[in-house]
Amino acid sequence: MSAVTGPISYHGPTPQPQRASSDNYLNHTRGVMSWAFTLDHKRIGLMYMIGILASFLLAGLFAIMVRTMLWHPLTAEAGASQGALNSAHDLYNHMFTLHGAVMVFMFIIPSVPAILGNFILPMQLGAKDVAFPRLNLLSFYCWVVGGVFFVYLLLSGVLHAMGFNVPGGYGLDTGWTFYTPYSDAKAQGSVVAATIGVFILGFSSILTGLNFIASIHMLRPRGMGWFKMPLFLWALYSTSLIQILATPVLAITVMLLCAERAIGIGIFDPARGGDPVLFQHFFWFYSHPAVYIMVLPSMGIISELIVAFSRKHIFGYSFIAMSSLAIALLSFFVWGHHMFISGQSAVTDAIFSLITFAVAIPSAVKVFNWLATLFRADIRLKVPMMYALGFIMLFTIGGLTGLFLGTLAVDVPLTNTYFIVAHFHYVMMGSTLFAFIGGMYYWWPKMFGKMYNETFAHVAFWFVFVGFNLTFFPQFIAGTKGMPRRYASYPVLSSDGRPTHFVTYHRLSTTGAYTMGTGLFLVLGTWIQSLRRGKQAPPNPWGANTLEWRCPSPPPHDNFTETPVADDPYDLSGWKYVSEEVGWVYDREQAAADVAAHVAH
Amino acid sequence: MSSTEQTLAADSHAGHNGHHDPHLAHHFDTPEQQYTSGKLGMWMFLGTEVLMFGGLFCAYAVYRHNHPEVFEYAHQYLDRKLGAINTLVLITSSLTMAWGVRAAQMGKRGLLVALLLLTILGGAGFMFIKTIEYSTKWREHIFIGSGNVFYESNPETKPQSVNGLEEEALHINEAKPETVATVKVEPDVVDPNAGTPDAALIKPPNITPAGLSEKVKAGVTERMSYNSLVKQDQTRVYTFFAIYFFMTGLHGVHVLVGMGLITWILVRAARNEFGPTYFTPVDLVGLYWHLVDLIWIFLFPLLYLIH
Amino acid sequence: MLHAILAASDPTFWLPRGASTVSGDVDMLFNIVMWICIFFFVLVTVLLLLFVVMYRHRPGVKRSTAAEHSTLLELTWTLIPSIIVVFLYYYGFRQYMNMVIEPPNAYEITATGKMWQWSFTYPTGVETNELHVPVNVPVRVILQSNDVIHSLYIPAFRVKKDVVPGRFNRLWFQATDNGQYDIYCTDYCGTNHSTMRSTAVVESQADFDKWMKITIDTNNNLPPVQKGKKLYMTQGCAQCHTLDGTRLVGPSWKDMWGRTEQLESGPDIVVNAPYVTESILLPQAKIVKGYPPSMPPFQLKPADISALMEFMKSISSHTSAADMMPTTGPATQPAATEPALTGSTTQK
Amino acid sequence: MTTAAQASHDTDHDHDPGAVHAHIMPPRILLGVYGALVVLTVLTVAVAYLELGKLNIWAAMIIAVIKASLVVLYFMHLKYDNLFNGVVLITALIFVALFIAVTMMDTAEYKPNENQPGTRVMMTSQNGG
Repeated sequence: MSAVTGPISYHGPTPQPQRASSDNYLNHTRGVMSWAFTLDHKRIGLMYMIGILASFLLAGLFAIMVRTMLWHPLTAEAGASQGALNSAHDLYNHMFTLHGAVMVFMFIIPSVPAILGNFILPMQLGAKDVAFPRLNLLSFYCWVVGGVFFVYLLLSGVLHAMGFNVPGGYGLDTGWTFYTPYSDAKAQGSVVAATIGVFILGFSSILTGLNFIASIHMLRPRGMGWFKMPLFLWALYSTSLIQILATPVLAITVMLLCAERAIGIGIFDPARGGDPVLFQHFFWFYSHPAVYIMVLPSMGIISELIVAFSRKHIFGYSFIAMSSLAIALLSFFVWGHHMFISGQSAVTDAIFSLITFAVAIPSAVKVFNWLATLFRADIRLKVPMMYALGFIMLFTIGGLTGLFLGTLAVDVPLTNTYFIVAHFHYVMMGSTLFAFIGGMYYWWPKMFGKMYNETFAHVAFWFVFVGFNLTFFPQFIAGTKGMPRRYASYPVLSSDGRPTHFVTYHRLSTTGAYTMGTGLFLVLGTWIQSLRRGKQAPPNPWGANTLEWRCPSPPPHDNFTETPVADDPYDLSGWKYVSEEVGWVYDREQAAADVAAHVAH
Repeated sequence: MSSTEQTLAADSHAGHNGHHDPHLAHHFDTPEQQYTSGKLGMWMFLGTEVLMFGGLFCAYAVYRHNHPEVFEYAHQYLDRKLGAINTLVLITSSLTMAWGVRAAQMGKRGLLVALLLLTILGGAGFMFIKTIEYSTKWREHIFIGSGNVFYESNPETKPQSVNGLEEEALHINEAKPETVATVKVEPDVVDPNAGTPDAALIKPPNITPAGLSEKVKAGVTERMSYNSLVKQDQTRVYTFFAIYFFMTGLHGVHVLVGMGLITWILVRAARNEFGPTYFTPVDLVGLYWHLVDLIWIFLFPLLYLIH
Repeated sequence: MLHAILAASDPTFWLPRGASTVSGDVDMLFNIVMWICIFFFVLVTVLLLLFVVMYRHRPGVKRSTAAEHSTLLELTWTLIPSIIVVFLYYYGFRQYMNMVIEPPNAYEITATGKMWQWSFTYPTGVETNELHVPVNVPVRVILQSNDVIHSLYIPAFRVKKDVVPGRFNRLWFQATDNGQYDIYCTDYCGTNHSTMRSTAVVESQADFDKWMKITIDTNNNLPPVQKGKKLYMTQGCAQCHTLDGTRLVGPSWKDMWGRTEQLESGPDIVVNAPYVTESILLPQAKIVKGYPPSMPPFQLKPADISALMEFMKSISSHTSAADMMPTTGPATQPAATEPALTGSTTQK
Repeated sequence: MTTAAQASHDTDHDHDPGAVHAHIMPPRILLGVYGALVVLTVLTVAVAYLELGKLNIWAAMIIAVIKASLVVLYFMHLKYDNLFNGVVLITALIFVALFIAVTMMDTAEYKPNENQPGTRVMMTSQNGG
C-alpha cells in the first residue's frame, strides 16, 4: 500500500524551514464570514479549539461542583427532610450526568482529532488541506449544532434542579450511559432531545474520521510511504477507523432509544418484551471503542513529543505504529467487559475477559518503546516533555489498574465502584488530557506564531499533576472499600457501626479537584499570556523533523509554498539549534557529521 | 457558502502552478486524484451506512431468535405482492441510475437527464407503494406504540377507544375471557354502601389483541392463528411491527434523501456540467442510490418472506 | 515465597474484611494483581526518572546515538506481558466460575429491587427490608426488579450482580462470620439511588430460626395499624408518600384519609375505602388534580389493603372516632364497619 | 489507491492530466445484471412458498447475497474499482457480522416468556449464567 515512487535521497531536498511571511492563515482573509465559511483546515481547527475548550470548561466546572457536593456525606441521618434530600439527589444526578456526557461527547472524543488533528494532519502530510474541506466544515457545524443543543438541554436541567426557572428545564439524569429501562421509562430528563444531540455529535465525529482516512490515503507526499508516516498520523488513522466503524452503531442505538422513549417501540424495555441488556450491547459496541478514540491520538502525540525532546530517533517505530492498529481492532471486541455482572452468559464473559487482556499487550509495548527511546537520549525538559512524562506515568497506572478489572473474579467486587471511576479517569483524563495539553504546548508556536512563558507553564504543570493524583488516587482506595459510583450521598458508618472512612477519601479527592482546577486555569493563563505578549516563534522551535515544522509559523493559507518531500520523520540528524529567534535550522555539515557518528556507532 | 469557496479556491489556484480546471480543488494535483478521493470517501460513508443498518439487523436477529413464532404470525399482515413489486421498482431505478452514470461518463447529456428522471420516478413509485402499505396498516391500527391493536393492555396506557372496534372487542371479550386481564377487586374490602368503584375504569382497556377488522382476521385465520401464540407473545406481536416500521421507515428516509440528491444532479446535468473529465457527483450519488437498493434487497425477504 | 509477600500485604488496607467463602480467594487474586501492578509501575517510573536524570541535556556533551530498534527487546516485552496476562486470565476465570456455580440445596431468598429499596422474600413467605441469613449455609439469591436495573452488592461477601427486569439473575454466597454487613445498589437507578442501601445480618442457624419465627408471628397477629405501617415501609409507599405532610411524587398520607379532593376529570371525591382500594389496584383510574399519573398498580391482598387503610386513618385528623377500628386483634377480618356518609362519591 | 497516488504524484504524466480514468459499463452487462436481479427476485418469492423448514431463511439470505453482490460488483463498479474500496465494504460487513454474532451469544440469558419471577418454573430453566 506504499505510495513511495522511485528512489528518494535519504534527506531529499534540504528540509530548511520556510521563513515567516506577513501573510498567514490568520490574516489571509478578513471578516467574520471569512471564518464562518472558511474551508481552511487550520481555521476550522481553531474554531473547534474555542468550542471544545469552552465545553471542557463547563464540564470541568460541574466536576468541581460534584466534588464539592461530595464533601458532605449528605445522609438522612444529618437531619435533612426526605423532600430536601430528594431535590439534592436530583441536583447531583443532573450534575454528574452533565459532567460525564459533555466531557465524553464534546471534549474527550473530539479534542485531539478535531483540534490538533485538523490543524496538524494536513501539514504533516505536506498537503494544502484535508481531502474534503467542505465535509470538514460540515463536521464542525454538526458539532456546533449538536453541542449547543446538548449543552442547553443538560444545563437547563441542572439550573432547574438548582431552583432557577429556565425554559425547557428538563435536563438529563440518566448518566451519560443512557441505560434502559431507566432512560426510556423512568428518567425525569428529556431523553429524546439528548439522544438527538448525541446523534448529531456522532455524525460530526464520523465525518472527521472519514476525512482523515481519505487524506492519509490520498494526500501523502512524495517520499512518505506508509512506514515513513509520523506516528501521530498512524494514531489518527487508527482512531478514524474506529470512528467510522463504531459511531454508526451509536447513531442507531440512540435513534432506537429515542423512538423507544417517544413512541415506545419496546426494543429495550422489558415491560414491552424488550431486553435491557441488549441496549448495553448496542451502547458499548460503540462506547468501548470510543475509549480508544479518546486515548489513541494521545499516544500519537506522546510519540512525537518524546522524539522531539529527547533528540533521538523513536525506538521501534513499526511496533508502535502496528500497536495502534492492533489496539484499534481489538478494541471492538472487548465491549462486554462493561457487562460482566449484567447477567450475560459466562461464555461471553470469558471471551471478553480474554480479549480485554489482549489489549493490554500493545499498550505495554508502546510504553516500553517510549522508555527505550529515552535511553541514552539527550533529554530537554521543556513543558511538552513534562506532560509527555506525566502521561507515561498516569497511563501506566490507568492501564495497570485495568488488569484488576479484566480479571473476572476481581472485577466482580470492584466494578461500578469508585475504583472504576478512578481507573477510567486515569486513562481518559490522566492520559488524554495530559497528551492534549502537551500537544497544545508543542504545536502552539506553530498555530499562533507565539512562544509562551516556560516557567509559568511549568508551575501550571505541577499544579495539574499533583492535583490530578490527589483527586483520583484516593478513589481507588474508596472503591476497593466498596464505595459505589454515582452516589449523591454515602454512609458515614457501616452497618456494624464501624466508620466507613468514605468521608476522608472524598475530602482528599475534593481537595485534589480544586488543586487541579487551579492548575488548569493557570494553563489557560499561559496560553492567553502567550497570545497577548508572547515572543515571535521561529518556524521550528523544537528541531523536529516532521513536515509541519517546515512551513512558517503561523503557516500561510496554503501551508507550503512548494510541496515538501518527506523523509524519515524521526531522523533528527542535521538539525542545529541557532537561537531563540531563529530556532532550529537544517545544516548539511551537521547532517553529515551526525550520520557519520551514527554509522560509527 | 459556495460563493466563498469559489473565491478561496480561486486565489489558492493563483499560487498553484498547473491546470485551471474549475472543478479541481486547490489541494489536489490531478482530477484523477480528486476523483479517487471522492470515491474512497463515498465508499467509507456507505460503510458507515451498512454498520448503522447493521444495528437494526442485529435487533431483528435477536428478536426473531427470541420469538420466532411472533415473527411468523405477524409478518402475515404484510403484503407480499406489494413488497415484491417494490423490489422490482427499486431494481429498475438502480438500472437507470447505473446507465445514467455511463451516460455521464460518455457526456451524453440528453440521455443522462432522461435516465435521472426515470430514476427519480422509480423512487417516487417506491415511496407511493410504501405509502399504500403504511396507510393500510394505519387503518387496521397496526402501528407503533399505544393505540396499536396488539398493544399490551397495561394500566399505564390509557384505554383507547378505537373506532369501529368496540363491539367486536366486546364480543371477543366474552368469547375468550382468558385473554382478558381482569383486575380482582375484593368485595369484602369495598364498602357496600359506597357502591363499587367505577366499573368502566376497572374494566380492562377495550382494545384486546384479537380486536382486528374482519378483513384482517379473514386473511389471518387460514394461516397461523392468533391463539396459537403463547400469552406473553400475543402482547408482543407489535414488537415485530416496531421493527418493521423502524427499518422500512429509515430506509424510506434514505430513498427520499436519494431522490433529493438525484434531483440536484439532474439540475446540474441539465446545465451540462458533466462530461468525460468530470462526472464525480453522478457517480457518487449513483453509489448511494445503489446502497439504498442493496438494503432493500435484504429487508424484503427478512420482513415479507418469513416462513 | 510469593505467599510470604502476599501474607505480608495487609488485605484490609484495600478490601474490607471478607466474610464469605469466596472472599479469601478473591483477595488472594486481588493481591497477586496488585503486586504485579506495583512491580511494573515501579519498574516504569524508576526507569523513567533514571533516564531523565542520567540523559538530560548537558551543553557540550555529545552522546553517540543508541540503536533505533531491537527485535529481541520487542519480543521480550511483548511475550512477558502476554504470559502474565494469560496467567491472570486463567486464574481470574477459574475463580469466577467458583463464584458462579452454586452449591446444590442452597437456601433460597428472592431479592426484589424497586426504586429505591430492597426487599427480601424468604421461602416462608416472610418479606423484610434487611437480609437475614444463617452463617455457614450456602444462600442463593434470586434477583428480580420491579422497575429499572439495580445491582445488589455486598462488599464483605465480594458478590455483586445486576438486578435486571426481564432477566432473573442470581448470585450465591456462604457467609462465614456472624455480623452485620452493608448492602449497596451499584447500578444507577434514579433520584435516591444512593439511599438504596440495606444490611445483611449473618447469625447462627438457631438465632436465624428464632428471628424467622418471631417475624412470622408478628406478621400474623400484628395490630392493623402497625401492620399497615409495616406494609407502608416494605411495599415502597414511603418513596412517594410521606407521613409528615411533605409532598413528594404523591400526596402525603398525613390527614389524607377522609379529605375531599378534586379529580383531574372534574368531580370531587372523598378519600375513602373504595377510592383507596381502587387507587391501589388501578392507580390510573382516578387521579387527583395536580398529581402525576405515575403510580404503578399494586396487587395487594385484601387484608393488606384494609391494614393500610387503618394506618392511613390513624394518621389522619379527618377521621371521626367511629372510623377507627380497635387497634388490637388480627387485621385479617375485613374492614366492614364503614359508615355510609363518607363513602358516597359526590358528583359536581 | 496506490496507482492513484502514483499517478497523482508523478511529475511526468504520460497522459493528459485533466483526464479521469474510470471504467465505463457496457449496456450488455447492465441489462444482463438487471435480468439476473429480476429472476432472482421472482425466485426468492417462489422459495418462500416452499416448505423447507429452517432452510427457508438460509435460501432467502443466499439469494439476497447473490443479488447484493451483483449490484455491488457491476452497478457500483466495484469489480473495476480500487481494491481498497472493496476492503472498506468488506470490513464493514465483517464488523456487522461479528457484532450480531457476539450479541446473539447472549440471547439465551434473556427469559422473555417467564412472568412469575422467583417461582420454581423460572428457577429450573435458569442456569447459573
